[in-house]
Amino acid sequence: MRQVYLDYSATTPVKKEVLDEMLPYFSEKFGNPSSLYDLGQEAAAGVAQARGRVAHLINANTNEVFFTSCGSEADNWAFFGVTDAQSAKGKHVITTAIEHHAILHSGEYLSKRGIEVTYLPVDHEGRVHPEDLEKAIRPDTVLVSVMLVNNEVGTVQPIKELAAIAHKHGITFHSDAVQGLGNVPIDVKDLGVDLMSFSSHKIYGPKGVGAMYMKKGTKISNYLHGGAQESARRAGTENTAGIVGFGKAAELAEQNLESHIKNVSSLRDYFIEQVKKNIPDVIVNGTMDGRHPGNANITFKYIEGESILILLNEKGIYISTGSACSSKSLAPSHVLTALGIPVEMIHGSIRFTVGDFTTKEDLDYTVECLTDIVKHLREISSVNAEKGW
Amino acid sequence: MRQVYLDYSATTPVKKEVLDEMLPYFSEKFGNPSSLYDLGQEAAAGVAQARGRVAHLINANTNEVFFTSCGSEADNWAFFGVTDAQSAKGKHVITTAIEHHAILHSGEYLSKRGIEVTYLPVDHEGRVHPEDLEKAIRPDTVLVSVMLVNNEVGTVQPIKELAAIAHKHGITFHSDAVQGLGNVPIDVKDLGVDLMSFSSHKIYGPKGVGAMYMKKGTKISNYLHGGAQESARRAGTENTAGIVGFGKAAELAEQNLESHIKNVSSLRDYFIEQVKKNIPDVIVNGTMDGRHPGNANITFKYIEGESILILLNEKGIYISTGSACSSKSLAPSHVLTALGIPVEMIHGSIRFTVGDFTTKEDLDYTVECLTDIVKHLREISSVNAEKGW
Amino acid sequence: MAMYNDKVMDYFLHPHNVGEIENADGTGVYGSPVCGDMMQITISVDKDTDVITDAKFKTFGCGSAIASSSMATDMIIGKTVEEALNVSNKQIIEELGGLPAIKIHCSVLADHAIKSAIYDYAKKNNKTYAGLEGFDPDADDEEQEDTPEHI
Amino acid sequence: MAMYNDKVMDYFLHPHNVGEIENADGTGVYGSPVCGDMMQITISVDKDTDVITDAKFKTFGCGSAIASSSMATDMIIGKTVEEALNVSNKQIIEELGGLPAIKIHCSVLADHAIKSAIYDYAKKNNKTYAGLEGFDPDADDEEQEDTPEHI
Ligand SMILES: Cc1ncc(COP(=O)(O)O)c(C=O)c1O
Ligand SMILES: Cc1ncc(COP(=O)(O)O)c(C=O)c1O
Repeated sequence: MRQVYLDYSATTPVKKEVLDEMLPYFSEKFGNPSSLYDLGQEAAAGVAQARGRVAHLINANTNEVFFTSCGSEADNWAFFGVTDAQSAKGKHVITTAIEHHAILHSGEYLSKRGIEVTYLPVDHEGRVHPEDLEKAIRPDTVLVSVMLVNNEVGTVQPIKELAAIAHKHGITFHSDAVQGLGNVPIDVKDLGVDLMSFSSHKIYGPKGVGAMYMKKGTKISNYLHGGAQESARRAGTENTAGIVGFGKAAELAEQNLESHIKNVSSLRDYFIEQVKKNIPDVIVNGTMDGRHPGNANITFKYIEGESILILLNEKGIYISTGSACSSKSLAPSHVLTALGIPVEMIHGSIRFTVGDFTTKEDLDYTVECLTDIVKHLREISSVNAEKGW
Repeated sequence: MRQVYLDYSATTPVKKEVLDEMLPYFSEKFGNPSSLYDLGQEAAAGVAQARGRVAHLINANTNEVFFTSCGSEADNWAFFGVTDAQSAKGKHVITTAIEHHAILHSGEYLSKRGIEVTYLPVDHEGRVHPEDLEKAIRPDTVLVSVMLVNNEVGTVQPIKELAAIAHKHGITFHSDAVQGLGNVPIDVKDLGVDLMSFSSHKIYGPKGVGAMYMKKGTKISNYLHGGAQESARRAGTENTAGIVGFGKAAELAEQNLESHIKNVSSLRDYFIEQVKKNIPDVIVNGTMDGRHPGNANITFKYIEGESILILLNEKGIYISTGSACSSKSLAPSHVLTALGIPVEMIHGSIRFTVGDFTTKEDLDYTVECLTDIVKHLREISSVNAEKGW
Repeated sequence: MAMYNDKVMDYFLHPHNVGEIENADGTGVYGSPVCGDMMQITISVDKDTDVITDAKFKTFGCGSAIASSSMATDMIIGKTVEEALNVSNKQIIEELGGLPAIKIHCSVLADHAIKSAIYDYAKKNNKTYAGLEGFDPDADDEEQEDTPEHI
Repeated sequence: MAMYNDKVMDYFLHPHNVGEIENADGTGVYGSPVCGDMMQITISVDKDTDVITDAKFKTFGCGSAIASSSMATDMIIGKTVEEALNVSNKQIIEELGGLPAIKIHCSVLADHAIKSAIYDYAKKNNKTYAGLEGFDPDADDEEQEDTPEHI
């Protein structure tokens, strides 16, 4: 059966060039990078090269990139590290209602321990308004954290403007760029961020590796304590093969950035067009203006997302949904909720993400299957276009 | 040139069987284990199998094993998670003077934030005395953390006895078993620990994966916040390939445990014997009774460890040293210091760790090189056996 | 789908009794699209014997909602009204061979929907049934006391 | 070894002037095994010209300590005593092409050891040198004002 992967925002396959570079680090160049002998320093060199590549992709200085175990860890680090290091200054953090759970749950944990967290709203297109940030800032605000690209609807936030506002008030600015890396141009110096989170497995690198950009001089405590790895900023024996893979993926992402954006967005646009043409009562969620190039978030009215997901799975098509049914918490997507989308519509929303291995044929096949599936489920459904909700 | 790796406590090469099981998870079974479709559930199944294997190795229930990014993270989790969750009970933690930095630096960080940490001493053989624990316990003690096997001198601590003492007082007991896994039999139920840390890269698995054994009911907060991975106890997209590798390594460790211990310890004993026979003025540090099977920690009097390390490196022999010179902090080994070894002797101490790929020929070659190197450095040295220190 | 067992998948992929009976003797609706699941059931009843001769469903909802609706209609066809009133969600789940724990409280609407349809039938035909005692079709939610926590 | 550059490695692997001059004109010792590095230097001096004709070292210590000891002896042989007194750790490190930052403060003992040896020579021969003014061979440590932080 044909397999069509349309969930590149969830994770990506490791590219062959990436795996090839990783392989020697498992059983040959297996030394501990902290070891002084050649076998260790050879591994350390691999890590150093990877650091350079990631730094180059985001226009950072090499010594401002710190590897972590995932994007979530970097997000946690930003929240816990800044609130700890700047606790004398204040106990207030500002973030948004549409952040990833790695941010939201860090905020929730801290808010039970004396930190106040303000969640900025977004408009119906998914955009944070700079005026809202300006209004939310208090004298005791120590951190503003706004994601670069949203993982569900793909909205790109005006980070440069938001960071400037934070800095005007002397506040540290963090951005979760896990979905942005490799999908939109990132120049940390131009954006003016102090901290930025990344994850390897979203850019055709291996899972289990992330990175934090930390501008020199940023007041932030360590989060993982122990050995002197990562310039004594993040303890734990380095995931050398994983880091090397992330580095290679970053290099490829830099080389391919333009063509990737062009190809992926034109496929995505084609897909949306075909869906609209073939299936009635669909709504595209989030703005199309300044959006993750591969993201299409579509509501299929009168039916429920998990059912769609299962039936597409039967056809070998892999997507994800904002439906409560398919989340472990049974809560519908907080992102779509924040966009003001009615809950009954959220249940029928599907996130498609196009990536580097997607073909037009994949999408034609998907639209064909989707058309049948939506029709079938609408026939079964107790609500429909005539009856309405 | 011959390459002789004698630093298996620093890290181990990934075994072929392990890498073979990992490979499909990079580019084929690359789905996100949180994804409901088959490609995701296939990855989830790999993680589940690995969890079962690690659990089996330590005689835990499968749902009591949680994957982390490294041993250090598990150690941090124990310290931060328990002191947070049990803060209402008290603010006192007991550990030992010979723990890994992942424990010591977590303790240090917490002790600047209102937690009091008591460090139990060890005797000159490297052993913690249960009476000392008994005496150190206070009504506000929330955590006792004692490592199972020391990473420098290999001493095995009487964990069962220590855990029983902690439990008598209703205190949570953690043990860092990073060096113990695969090297000594571990039965978490028999030992009676509540929490135990492990790391994949010490047992011929990949770097960047660790695990925490968490007995059901243990009062401990989460440490990495975000998605619902690891039964909502540890967020971050799973390092699937790494976890699968750890699982396979655990399976092999279980199968090979007896023969591994037998082979490695007999090689280690042979090595110590040969060193003593060929090189005057050497001291073996730590007890030989109840010790990591591969560990030999030897002081070469009148010379300094980094010099030995570099000259052995020139011969393709890889070892580590407790010398201040080769540590980034310039402090001599806190473990050897805690054993009461004079500092000038610590500077000349070398840790050799024998492992599964070590041969008798490797050791003969090492003794031969070592004999020459020690002789040469003693000739250069400003101190010697006649002059004394 | 690793999430559901084969039987659930079969009932979801090939649901029985889909649709709406025209001029049904009883119609029941339970749940709402806002909650994520909504089931409509229509029944035909032999007024003399009180036997349910046909039942059809329409469901907005996830896999378990559709599969359990389908199973429920199968289970009540051929039963008397009083027997049908005794069909519990627990029985439906057991017939399906189990559901993921998280799905049990949320997406199994059938017993309430069946009661509603029978309530409608009873009202139209001026009948009373012990099993309907105290039942309010518009009540928000009934406490599902005996739903097993894990299956 | 990635830690040290080729020149340092060369001086460490093949150290020049190892040993102890019998009946040396001056002997200096600096550091201690407890601190991790200890250097002994012995010199022969032409009493008429004050030229150092030979120098030998013995060092307990890490790679950088041995390499810098070796380099230091090379540098002072052929120099007058006054010139030798001007040899600084900074110059030794520069001659070696640099050392890791962390090694700079701890394992480069040579300038103090040279001064001590010359002090010994001066005392034995009743000589005074401007470069020795205020120098105390038993002082614990001298402030290394002009040591560069990173090389
Ligand atoms: C005793 C001990 N604990 C913890 C660790 C840390 O493990 P990891 O390197 O996986 O973070 C190590 C190894 O470095 C260790 O030897
Ligand atoms: C926006 C965003 N932030 C953070 C994360 C977490 O990254 P990771 O899975 O590497 O922990 C993700 C992906 O899951 C994401 O999409």
